[in-house]
Amino acid sequence: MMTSRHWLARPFSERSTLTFLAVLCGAMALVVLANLLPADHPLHVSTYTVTLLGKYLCYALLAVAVDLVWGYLGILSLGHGAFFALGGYAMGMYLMRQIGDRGVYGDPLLPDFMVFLDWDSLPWYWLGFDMPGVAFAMVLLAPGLLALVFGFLAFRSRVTGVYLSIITQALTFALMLAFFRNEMGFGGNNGLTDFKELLGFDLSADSTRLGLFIASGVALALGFLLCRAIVVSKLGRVCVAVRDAESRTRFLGYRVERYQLFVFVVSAMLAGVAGALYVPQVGIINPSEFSPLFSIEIVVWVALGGRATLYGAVIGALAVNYAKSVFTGIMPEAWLFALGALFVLVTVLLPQGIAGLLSRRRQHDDAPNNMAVKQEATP
Amino acid sequence: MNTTAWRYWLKALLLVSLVALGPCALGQDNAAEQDTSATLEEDAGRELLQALAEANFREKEAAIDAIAASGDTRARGWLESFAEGKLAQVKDSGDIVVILANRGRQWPVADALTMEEAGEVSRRELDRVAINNRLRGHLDSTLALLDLRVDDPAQRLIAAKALLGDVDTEVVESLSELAQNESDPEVAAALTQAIAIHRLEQGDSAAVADLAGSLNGQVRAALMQASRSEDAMVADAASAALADIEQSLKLNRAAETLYFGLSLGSVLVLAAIGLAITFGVMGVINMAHGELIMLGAYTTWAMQQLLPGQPGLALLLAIPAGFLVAALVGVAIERGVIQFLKGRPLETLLATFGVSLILQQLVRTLISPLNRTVVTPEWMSGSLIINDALSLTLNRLYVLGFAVLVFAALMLVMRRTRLGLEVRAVTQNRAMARSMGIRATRVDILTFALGSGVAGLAGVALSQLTNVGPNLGQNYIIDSFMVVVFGGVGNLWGTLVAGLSLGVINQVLEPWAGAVLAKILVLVFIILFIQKRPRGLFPQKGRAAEG
Amino acid sequence: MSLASASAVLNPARRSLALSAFALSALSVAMAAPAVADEDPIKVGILHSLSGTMAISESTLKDTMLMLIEQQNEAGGLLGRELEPVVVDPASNWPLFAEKARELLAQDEVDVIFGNWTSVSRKSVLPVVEELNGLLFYPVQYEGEESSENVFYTGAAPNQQAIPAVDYLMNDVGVERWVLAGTDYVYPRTTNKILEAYLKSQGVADEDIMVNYTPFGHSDWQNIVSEIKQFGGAGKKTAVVSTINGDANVPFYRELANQGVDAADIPVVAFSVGEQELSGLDTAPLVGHLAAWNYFMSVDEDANYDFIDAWYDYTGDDNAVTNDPMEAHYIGFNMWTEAVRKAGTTEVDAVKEAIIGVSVPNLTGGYATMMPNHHITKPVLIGEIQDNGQFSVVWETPSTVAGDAWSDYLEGSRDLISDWRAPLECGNYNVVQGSCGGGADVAATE
Amino acid sequence: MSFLHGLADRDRVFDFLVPQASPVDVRHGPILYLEDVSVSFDGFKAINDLNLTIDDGELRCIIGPNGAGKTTMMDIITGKTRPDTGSVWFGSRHNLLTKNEPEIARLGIGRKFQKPTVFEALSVFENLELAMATDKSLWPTLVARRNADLRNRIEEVMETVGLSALSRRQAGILSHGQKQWLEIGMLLMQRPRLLLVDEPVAGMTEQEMERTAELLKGLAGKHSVVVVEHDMGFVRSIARTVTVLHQGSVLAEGSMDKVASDPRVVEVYLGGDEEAA
Repeated sequence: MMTSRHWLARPFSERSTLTFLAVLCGAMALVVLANLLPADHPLHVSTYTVTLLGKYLCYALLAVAVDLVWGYLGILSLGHGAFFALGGYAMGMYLMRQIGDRGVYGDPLLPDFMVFLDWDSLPWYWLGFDMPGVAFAMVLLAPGLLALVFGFLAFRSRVTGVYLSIITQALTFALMLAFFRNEMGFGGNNGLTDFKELLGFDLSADSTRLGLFIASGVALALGFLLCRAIVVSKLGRVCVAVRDAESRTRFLGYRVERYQLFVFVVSAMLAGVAGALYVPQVGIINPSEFSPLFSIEIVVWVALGGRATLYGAVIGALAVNYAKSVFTGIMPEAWLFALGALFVLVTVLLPQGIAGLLSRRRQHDDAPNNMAVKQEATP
Repeated sequence: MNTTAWRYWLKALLLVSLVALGPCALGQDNAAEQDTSATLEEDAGRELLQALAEANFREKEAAIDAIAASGDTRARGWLESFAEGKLAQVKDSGDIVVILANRGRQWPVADALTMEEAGEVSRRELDRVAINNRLRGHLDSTLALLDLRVDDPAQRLIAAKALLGDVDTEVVESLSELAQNESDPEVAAALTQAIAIHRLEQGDSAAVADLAGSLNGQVRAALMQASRSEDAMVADAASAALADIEQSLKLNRAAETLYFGLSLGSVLVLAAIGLAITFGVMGVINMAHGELIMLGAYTTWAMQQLLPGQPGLALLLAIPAGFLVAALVGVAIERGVIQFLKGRPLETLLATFGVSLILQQLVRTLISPLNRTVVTPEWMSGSLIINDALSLTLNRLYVLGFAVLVFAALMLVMRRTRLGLEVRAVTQNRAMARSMGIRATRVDILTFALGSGVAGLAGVALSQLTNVGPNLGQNYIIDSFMVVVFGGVGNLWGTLVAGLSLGVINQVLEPWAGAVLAKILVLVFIILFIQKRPRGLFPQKGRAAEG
Repeated sequence: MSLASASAVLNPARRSLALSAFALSALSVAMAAPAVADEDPIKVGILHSLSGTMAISESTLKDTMLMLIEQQNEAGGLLGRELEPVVVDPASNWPLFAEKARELLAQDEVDVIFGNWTSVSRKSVLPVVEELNGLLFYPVQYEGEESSENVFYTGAAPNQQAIPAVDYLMNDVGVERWVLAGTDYVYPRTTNKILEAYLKSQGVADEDIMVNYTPFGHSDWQNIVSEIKQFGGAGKKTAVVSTINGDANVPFYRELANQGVDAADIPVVAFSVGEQELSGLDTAPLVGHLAAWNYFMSVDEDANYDFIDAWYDYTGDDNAVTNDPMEAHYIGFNMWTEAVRKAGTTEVDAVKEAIIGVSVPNLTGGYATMMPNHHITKPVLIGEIQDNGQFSVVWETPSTVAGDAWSDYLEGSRDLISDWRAPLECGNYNVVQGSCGGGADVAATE
Repeated sequence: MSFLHGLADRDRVFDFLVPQASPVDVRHGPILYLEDVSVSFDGFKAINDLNLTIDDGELRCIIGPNGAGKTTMMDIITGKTRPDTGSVWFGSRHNLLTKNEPEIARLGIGRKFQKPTVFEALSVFENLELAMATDKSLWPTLVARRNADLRNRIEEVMETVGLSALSRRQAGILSHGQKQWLEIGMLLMQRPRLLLVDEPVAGMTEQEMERTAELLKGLAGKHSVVVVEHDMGFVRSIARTVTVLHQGSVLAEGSMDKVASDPRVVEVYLGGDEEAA
């Protein structure tokens, strides 16, 4: 048992976590080195690929966040895209303010979309986003607060199972509609785009892209460690207890709603960080990230990778997105067939996902895997 | 000015000829008997048509009047073809033809003078006789003037109403004459109103008396215009009449909003009720539900392709066909996917999400990524007119009725049949039901088929309201889930009440908040409502529900 | 992070994790495979959604491009080289558009891209095309307010569609009261902004303008149509200017027809409804409603009939329709080939320079010329819907109109012009201040 | 991480119910006191004017036919169901009707469910660990370490319920009887003043039943125990006082022999075809 150390240090005594970190760091180092090779070298990895991988890493962090609430707490959130997008918008607003007077209208204060829609001043909620400190805090706070309020209401009233899933979906759907509205002042359907620089670094420079890739990797590693630390603590075991027998846990004297709220908020903030790192790499944030289908897709990554393992979520996110990138290029008309079939086959044939396939034998304290216990979703 | 004067005379001539020829001169009913006396010389007809074809838009009105005034029995046919944009001139010969079908490269035509089929002509050889809205309006009132003299009072009424707001000085006198001789009181009233509008326009404040209390849009428009008049007497009289009308309009508008709400609600109920069965009864979260709806809609399209020219029959046949197609696909989904996921309800969500992607792309690949045209049959087009201010759109009225029927049928199935009993038994306690000899697997298949089939029915109905395309299902899946959850999972009544009330709430909010905000507010309302009642409007009761 | 201890346990790494590591590195190697630079074919990137919500509109544009490329190859290719289409699917996902544009330019090294439909997808692709110095031909009518060195706008700017249409309604139909109804996104917003300013400059009062926005895919139009009816019942001739997008149109027109709003009472003039949208509709009840485009399939010209026949042959469907964005691609493609011939190379900078001033025939019997602001000249046609899903032209501009990148009716862009020729070489030159870069320091001084 | 600390602090501010802080006051006799409690579901009176008193240290058996309201009564005591009328006191200080489940649990009322409910994905050790009476608020749980105290206590309890050899076994793969014992073990870890035990021997073998009887008898005295059971033989083997519930209220109360000879009880058990399911 490794519960003697500081709670944040506990994951370091787990072999699987260390292996994961080593693999992640190793692969990233390889990519970075390969990118630094001269462009005509056969092993050169183009910046395009690096950015693409950076995007995958953001998705992987997002998947880890979803796995934390779904795999360990049993809350199937169909609205995690909302937290991801809120983090992304916070970052996008900062990047927008950084454009300054380099927009097409040259307005030093207002973003272009506000100029041509005749806004005469910056809405109050845009204030402060020119300061990186404020903006980065909002990356955590915006999704965190939303999760806090929403979770407080939902968990207090013991909304569970399918009901919770559906109202998380309603949440992200409502936000999507709201952000589509141009009156909201977030650029409507077009969202925020045409970013120039981040913390003074030119976003189109190769070195910045490499930096963002590394930052995404580091964020993934840290996020993974934080989740791991939570999962292996007694709190993590309470979560599993809540997942498998919620009312039993309550009768043991745990205030289940607080545990749910805590983990939900942490997960939302991680998703926000993922969104914030995602935006400068893809160059746009718009309301389609709030789309319920995107949130479902995230859940599918986790299911495909294997729930309640955390690293399974990472594998799932990387695998699906890589497949998507490849298929949309080589079989543009038919890739949805492949993707759809993949989801069906994995769910039916691989209930434990890829991770389950990789290691059939698992120590129970490493990853509680008995998911079929809780039947609460069949009311 | 010159042309206006000319038009004036032509119109006068037309009216004189109408009066002279008596009530049936140009009326289509009796036209054939009179053909010897009313058919022009070949050349004259040709000239009239060519004048029409070669005139520019401003000159065409005169050409129309000339044709109408010619007294030729074919005039109405020509003008109607013209109104439909089917009149064309062959480039080389200058012949005027009627286009019979205008798809593809070669178009079949008929000679406009003889109405004999004249074979196919390349579309490159044809110059269409162009028409625009102004001409169409002019044609309408010209034809309406003709129609005022037919025998059928219903047709006369339509014609009289069409004249509201379209009366001008040239015709007013003869109209007054017609109104006095009119035997049907409704037609007479409509004519009086039409004339009163004209009088009001001329500044006659006494005309207001003839218009007071009418809910007709044209009347109101005329009054509003008059209320802005510089003549204080006219303005005051019109304003007073308007205030009265506004009062009764309010009531009508409230009724209209309620109808809109119920109609939207019925769509939601239809879309959700199948889900209420598969999701509520079986606990399967079927993300492909939307695609089953889509299949129902495509079935309607396919039926209409199979039975060209009979959209109504095709639609009726599509009801069983849509049910079957969706039910069969549903069975395939149940056997192929869902049966392996017993006891893992949340995972059915993932697998069926995959299924929905496949079905969507299948339709895109096999049929087309483009929307398909589903024709609304004649008997479903237009409105049921309650009064001048309140009319219920027929297609939505049918859908509303259909939703009620489907719901009633489902309740019957669940309450009165063996299947319903077994379904309820399996829902309550699977193991117990099985031990009592109920074949749970069979019940599962039948339940899923039933739920899917109902989704197909929803698709048939939706094909009359919205796009039939690969994205059809996606637009309804989230709403459907909201309705089911709001109503309370596993409760069909809940779904009905939830769907209708969400529809009404949405429509009441919409004029006030706008479409987007209304939708957002409804979603927020659902989220908050679920906090208050975590198991929906009508929660399942008892120990079984506690889980 | 203690990496030392991490490496210490690397040896007995568990199989599962080793595999996941393999996955990540295999992934990077797979993507690293450099595209072999083949001198031979000229690569034409096609960036249109083939799945997702936009597939409905965009997939025909992909086919149009494939047809044009096929025709060009049959005619001997370009510069003696074969054209090779590179099709990717950005799946109606806006960030994916940027990624796929990058893939086309950086990996596949295409010489030109034809693509995009929605404004947001263009905005998403724009920084990538500029950064990697690519060429993008954008074929759809749009809101203007943009001029990029690397983008050629072959669709209509607002002054090539919206304003002439309103002029027609005002002068020829006598409309006095206006409903501006649109989907809530940037194109309708901007267009309506411009139209509002324009209408007011023509003396239309505030209370005679009603603006309404609906979400994408809006399907329940009962209330709005009823409001329009009420608004139109005020005794003044009323028209609806519709910038309603795509899927929302079918239920909108259905509701119009069923509530008995016909074109003679309240005509609707649409900027986003073309032959393709109508093909999903029973148009009989819609006869007489209008659309403003730069091309209609029904245009009586031999060039047009040739194009339509080729399209029939290509699709194998004599009921297939053509539409305005297809014509825009036709023009754009011909302009590009012409410019390549003129420049003697597909090299981007040379083509960019050569293409300004290039004139090619359009399908409506005239010529389209590439202007220095990267917009083209177009005739404006107003058509009325016929019962066969086609439009009949009721009005057209006497001559072609050059596209304005910056609207004269918007506060921020009134003083801006775009000219990509030397010496200006600027997309947003402020003529008042005499400087490039927008220069709207109005807000700063306020 | 300051945010997390913030959360934890909030948690502590509201957490005024640490078990030791407010002991159960039993100086005035009964530890559990139900008076005039009624609750109905959809017009069906599940509990009807129920009066029940449990003394400190008592072992009480409650029997009654299906639908008599036994489980509902448990639900009311533990805060899962709120009665329509009546009052429920724990000792003379704590009004249970104002508290939610975790609060009631922390006061020292433990409950074993009818269906054995253990955390199947966790090991026996972990199941017991979670049940341990300790600070169960958020932050302490996150940073909690396994100290010797905890281990000793868990080993002690595992000894008591006979699961020592299975410490690391996943609870999901235990036999039915083992799960029942584990659940009782979890109750013991809570150090409750009052144990509510719902059908502890359902599905047990004769041998297991005997063991369970021993266990429960051993608990009485130190704890107050309320056992709901169907198995008359088992009830007879452990009970001192038996309460018979019928249609939501007390039908009879007294020693086993006394109630068994009560004609009303016999009527309910033998001729009870009018009972609501």
